[in-house]
Amino acid sequence: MAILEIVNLTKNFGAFVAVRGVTLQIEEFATHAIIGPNGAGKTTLFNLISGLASPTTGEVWYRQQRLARLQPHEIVRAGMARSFQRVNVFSRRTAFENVQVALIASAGINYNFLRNAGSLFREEALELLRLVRCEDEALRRASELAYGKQKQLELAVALAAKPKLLLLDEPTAGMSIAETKSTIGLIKDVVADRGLTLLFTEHDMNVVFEIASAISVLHHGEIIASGAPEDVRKNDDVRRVYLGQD
Amino acid sequence: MTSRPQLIFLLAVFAVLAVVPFLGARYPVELATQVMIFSLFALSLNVLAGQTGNLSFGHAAFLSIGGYACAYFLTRLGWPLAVSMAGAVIMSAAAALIIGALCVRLNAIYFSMLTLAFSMLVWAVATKWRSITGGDDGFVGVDVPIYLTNPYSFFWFTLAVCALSVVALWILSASAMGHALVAIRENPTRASFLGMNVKRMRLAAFVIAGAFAGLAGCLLAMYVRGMYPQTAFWTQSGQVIIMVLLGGIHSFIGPIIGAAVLYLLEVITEQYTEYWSFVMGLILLAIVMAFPEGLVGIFSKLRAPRRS
Amino acid sequence: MRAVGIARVCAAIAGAISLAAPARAEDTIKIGVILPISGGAAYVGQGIGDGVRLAVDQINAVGGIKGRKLEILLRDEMLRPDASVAAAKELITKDGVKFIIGPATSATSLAVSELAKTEHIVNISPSAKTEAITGSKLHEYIFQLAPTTDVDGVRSVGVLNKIGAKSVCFTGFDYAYTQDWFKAIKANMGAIQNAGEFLVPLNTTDYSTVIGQLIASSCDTVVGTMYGGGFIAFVKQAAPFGLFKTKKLLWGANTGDYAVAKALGPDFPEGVWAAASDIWYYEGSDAHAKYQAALAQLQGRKETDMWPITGYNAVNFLAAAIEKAGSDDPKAVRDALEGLTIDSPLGPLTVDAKTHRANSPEFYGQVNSVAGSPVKRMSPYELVK
Amino acid sequence: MLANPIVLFIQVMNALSLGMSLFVIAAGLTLIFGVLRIVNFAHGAFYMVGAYLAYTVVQTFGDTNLGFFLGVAGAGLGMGLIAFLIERFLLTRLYDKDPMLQLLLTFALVMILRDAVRMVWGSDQHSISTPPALSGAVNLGLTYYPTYMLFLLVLGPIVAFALWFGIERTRWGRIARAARLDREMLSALGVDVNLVYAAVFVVGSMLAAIGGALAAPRSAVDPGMDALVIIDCFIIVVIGGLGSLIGSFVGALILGFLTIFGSFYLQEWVIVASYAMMVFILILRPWGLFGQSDEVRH
Repeated sequence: MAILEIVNLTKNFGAFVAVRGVTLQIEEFATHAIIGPNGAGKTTLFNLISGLASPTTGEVWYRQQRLARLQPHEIVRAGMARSFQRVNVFSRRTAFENVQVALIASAGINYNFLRNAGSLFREEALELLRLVRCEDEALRRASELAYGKQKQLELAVALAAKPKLLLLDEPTAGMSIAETKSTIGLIKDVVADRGLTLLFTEHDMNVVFEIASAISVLHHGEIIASGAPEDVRKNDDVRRVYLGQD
Repeated sequence: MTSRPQLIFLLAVFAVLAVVPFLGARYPVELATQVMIFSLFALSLNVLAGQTGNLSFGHAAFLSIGGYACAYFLTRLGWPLAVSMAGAVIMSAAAALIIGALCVRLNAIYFSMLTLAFSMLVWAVATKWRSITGGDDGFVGVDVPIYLTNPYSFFWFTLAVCALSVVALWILSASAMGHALVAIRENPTRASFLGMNVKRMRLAAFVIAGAFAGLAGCLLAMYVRGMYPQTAFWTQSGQVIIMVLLGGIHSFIGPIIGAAVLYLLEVITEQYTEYWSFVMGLILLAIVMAFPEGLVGIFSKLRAPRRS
Repeated sequence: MRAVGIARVCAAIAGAISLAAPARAEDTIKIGVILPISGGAAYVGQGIGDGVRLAVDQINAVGGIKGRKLEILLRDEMLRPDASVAAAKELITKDGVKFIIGPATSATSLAVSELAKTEHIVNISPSAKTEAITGSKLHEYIFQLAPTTDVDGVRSVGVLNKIGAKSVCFTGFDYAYTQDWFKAIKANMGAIQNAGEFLVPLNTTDYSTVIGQLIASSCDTVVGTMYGGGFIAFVKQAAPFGLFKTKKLLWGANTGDYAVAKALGPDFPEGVWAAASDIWYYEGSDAHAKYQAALAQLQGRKETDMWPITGYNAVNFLAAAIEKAGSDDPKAVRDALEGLTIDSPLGPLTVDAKTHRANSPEFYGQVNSVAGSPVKRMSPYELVK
Repeated sequence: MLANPIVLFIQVMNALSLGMSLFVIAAGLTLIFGVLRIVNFAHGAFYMVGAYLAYTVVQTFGDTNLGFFLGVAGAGLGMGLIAFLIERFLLTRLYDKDPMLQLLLTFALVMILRDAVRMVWGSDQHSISTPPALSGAVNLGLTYYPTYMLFLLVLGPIVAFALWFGIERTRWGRIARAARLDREMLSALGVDVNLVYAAVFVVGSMLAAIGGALAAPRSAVDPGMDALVIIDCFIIVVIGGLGSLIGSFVGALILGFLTIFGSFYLQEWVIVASYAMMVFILILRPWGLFGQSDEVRH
């Protein structure tokens, strides 16, 4: 059963069409990769799905719920969380505070002005930091962390929203080989443990084929192929426009 | 926003204030009353500036709305003190709800400009709505309850109101909501992807800020025994911005320090030179240039977790 | 300038340290003076302050009052009522001031008067004309020296009749003085037609619309209240439209004074009917000549302005009252002020015991170029008592 | 009364003239904001300093045509020099700091300049006469109209064109536009961005001072003249769109018409109307009529 259904989604920026008539189904519990050369429209597609941008035409359905034109926070409440290509955390806050405030939001108590937040969700936050291997950095400011650590922290922040569907935009971008390797393991574990559906973009083909159970290829804003990794790998169009250029 | 050193500082401030009436002179009592009122005003702005990252250029609007409402309720309607104050707070909160609903949709400078426009509108209405506000002559003569006419009792009353407000705002600042608001200040996009309704949170902060500004306005109207359109003019909003920025937006006590320092400096310089504005400008300039991180930086160190 | 600023700041800090220290030995009589020192009305504050200084210097030169000298404590009202009140509170509670002269404008004067009422401080409002000060807001401790708008109204109608006005239109800043004065004129103008009222917001900078409306109006005389910078702007904008060629003008708000005449120079419209509480070219009495000479020396120019006499009279009323009361107790001084008469440069002045208003005279006349005078001035003029 | 074509014509001319004189000042504010991203609260004070400088020059050279134009030039150059010093010694140290500090700096400048003019020129009212060549009225066929207001009316579009040309058609303008978009990229390309910033700040401030000098023959020169003009300028640049030159041009015209015709129908209530309009436009189009909408909302 599809958890996410994208129907004929189009986004124009003036005359430029960033995403053109994309129709796509993401099966529940799949780990679905969107690949494509730079400028193919991957990030725009992510922004459309997650509510950061609204589509020119087309629709996004999450389970039987229509998402397009909802605000990001409404989409998060529906059960979707995301990370960003460039690290996007609360850089002046400690790693612990980052996860803690995410948990506050997730618990829906962000209007509670009486409950002291000092040690609120302490255990859960530390648990999540442990999960993404940042427990030693809990009390350091996010901006002081190494880039790879920040990306992992952002994963923890996204997971704090207790999503069913997780969107990761280039989860290993900017990481060293070792960090990439460890992140791949981390993502695999998390997805399996928590029963998540994963939709991610990635430029590193090793990562893609390591994780993905399905792949869609985006080129000039259009899906040119979609299916199991082996099928996509063999697809002539994909070879021509994408892999061929590598 | 909150931390143990700041809590100690606040307790010390209130301890010192509690001693002021026993110094045997009345002037320090008057001055302390004035400083407390403006500190409360600055503190209210920081709910917005410090906690959601929106710098309002029109916060004085709520000071004046609270002040006029309080003056009107006490004097024209003859309501009891508690009812009048509650009414004034509700009025300014309601105004903040309406104005805020239109302003929080906007970002950064656009937010600032719309708040500025609204406050000048409030100023213009206060100048023109003679039957309620007294027009440009102002609302002269506020009927303060007889038990508050003595400056010492008014001092204690102001101290009590400010202390309760500080406690309330401290609890807010340390609360789940306070943390969420700080998150919004630092990164609204990320905050919305945590599932927070950023606009509504901002609106909540706007209303809280407006309500406490209204409370400060009510105290001001009672203290001055009048309310005047100039209170809503942009220069008053500018002054409170200076107070808050001078003290630092990243800490709870910053605005209190900023308000006290700026107000006292102004009062003192004014007594010694007719060019007080020049001297104040130079002092402000010196602070901005000599401490590029500002008092902001100095005080935020109090907040940052320390390791010895 | 910077050094002066720093020195002043150091002094200020030293002052702050001594803030809570007990007051110095009382050997002077302190007079709090609250006036506009900054902003567009600073020239008013400057003028009234000069008058206060002159009177205090003269009194101190002959040994003060019963051996006690007068001391002036000047504060800026910033044209803000709340700032005026804060300044007054500081003067009263820190410096132990028992007498306050000022502030200058209606709004600020009303605000400080309210404080004088509760603090039992003698407050003399030297220049504000609004009725409310000694009308609806009258209390035991407030005294108003300037003729109120009701008095002005009667006197102005006298001028209107004299110049043969048949129909008048009104224009001015939208504030209390304008409304009160117009009300008084309308109540007294009898058969003269009211051809309409065209107000502008206080401190407007563009008068084009109202100028057009005045020109189009059927009135033969314009009665107006823009003052200071507003009058200067109005005149310069109205002149090219020929307003002054087609209508007679009667202007309130002390337009017969030196300040605007000096600033406008040849641009001051010929033939405006105006008023002023003092003129430097009055030659009707020796007392005035003496006062004027002393003031000219203080101000450093021959053409003194009208504001000083208000401050000068205020100080002299206060001094006479303290003298008469034999103490500086505010209650005694207040009692002494009621019905008190002093010899002012313009003849005897009396504060009415009931109304707390002084019978201050004013000069009325027509502003014209006068041979030998660098600025236009009222000629002819008369002293209206 | 507006049914009378002559009255209507005069009021339209008044609105255009007022709009154009405000445009000159507001253009400086929008220019500075557009490139430096600074909300310059001291812009009104610069306007006031310009008027005072012009007054001094006119006093020196007399109420002649030459005196007046030297006064306008002197106001521009004098304020330009002051602005240059402010930029070099103060602003430049704050560019990479918190923008709040820049705001505080402009507040400090307001406080300093307010008293500085009193220290130098005293508390008196001052005035500059209309230069002989521009005084009186000219026959426009329908009616006579004051020459000086016609002069302002014509000057506005000339200033607008000059600025447009400078920004769109010169190398400096291209650099300034680029500096607005990406400062780091420009310095990487070897452009002295600091110099561009200084130039923009100086030109913007000169416009304020020239606006003050040009306003002087129609107003008084006094220490309080800065407080309201800055709000007028904010109204203009905000409704036009922050940083947009054409926006300021249109915004100035809108405010001109609103002030003139608003006073006509609403008399003294016009004061409420102009702020209500600013609120209204900002609610409907927060980025202004000609601004870009992308950075308005979150």
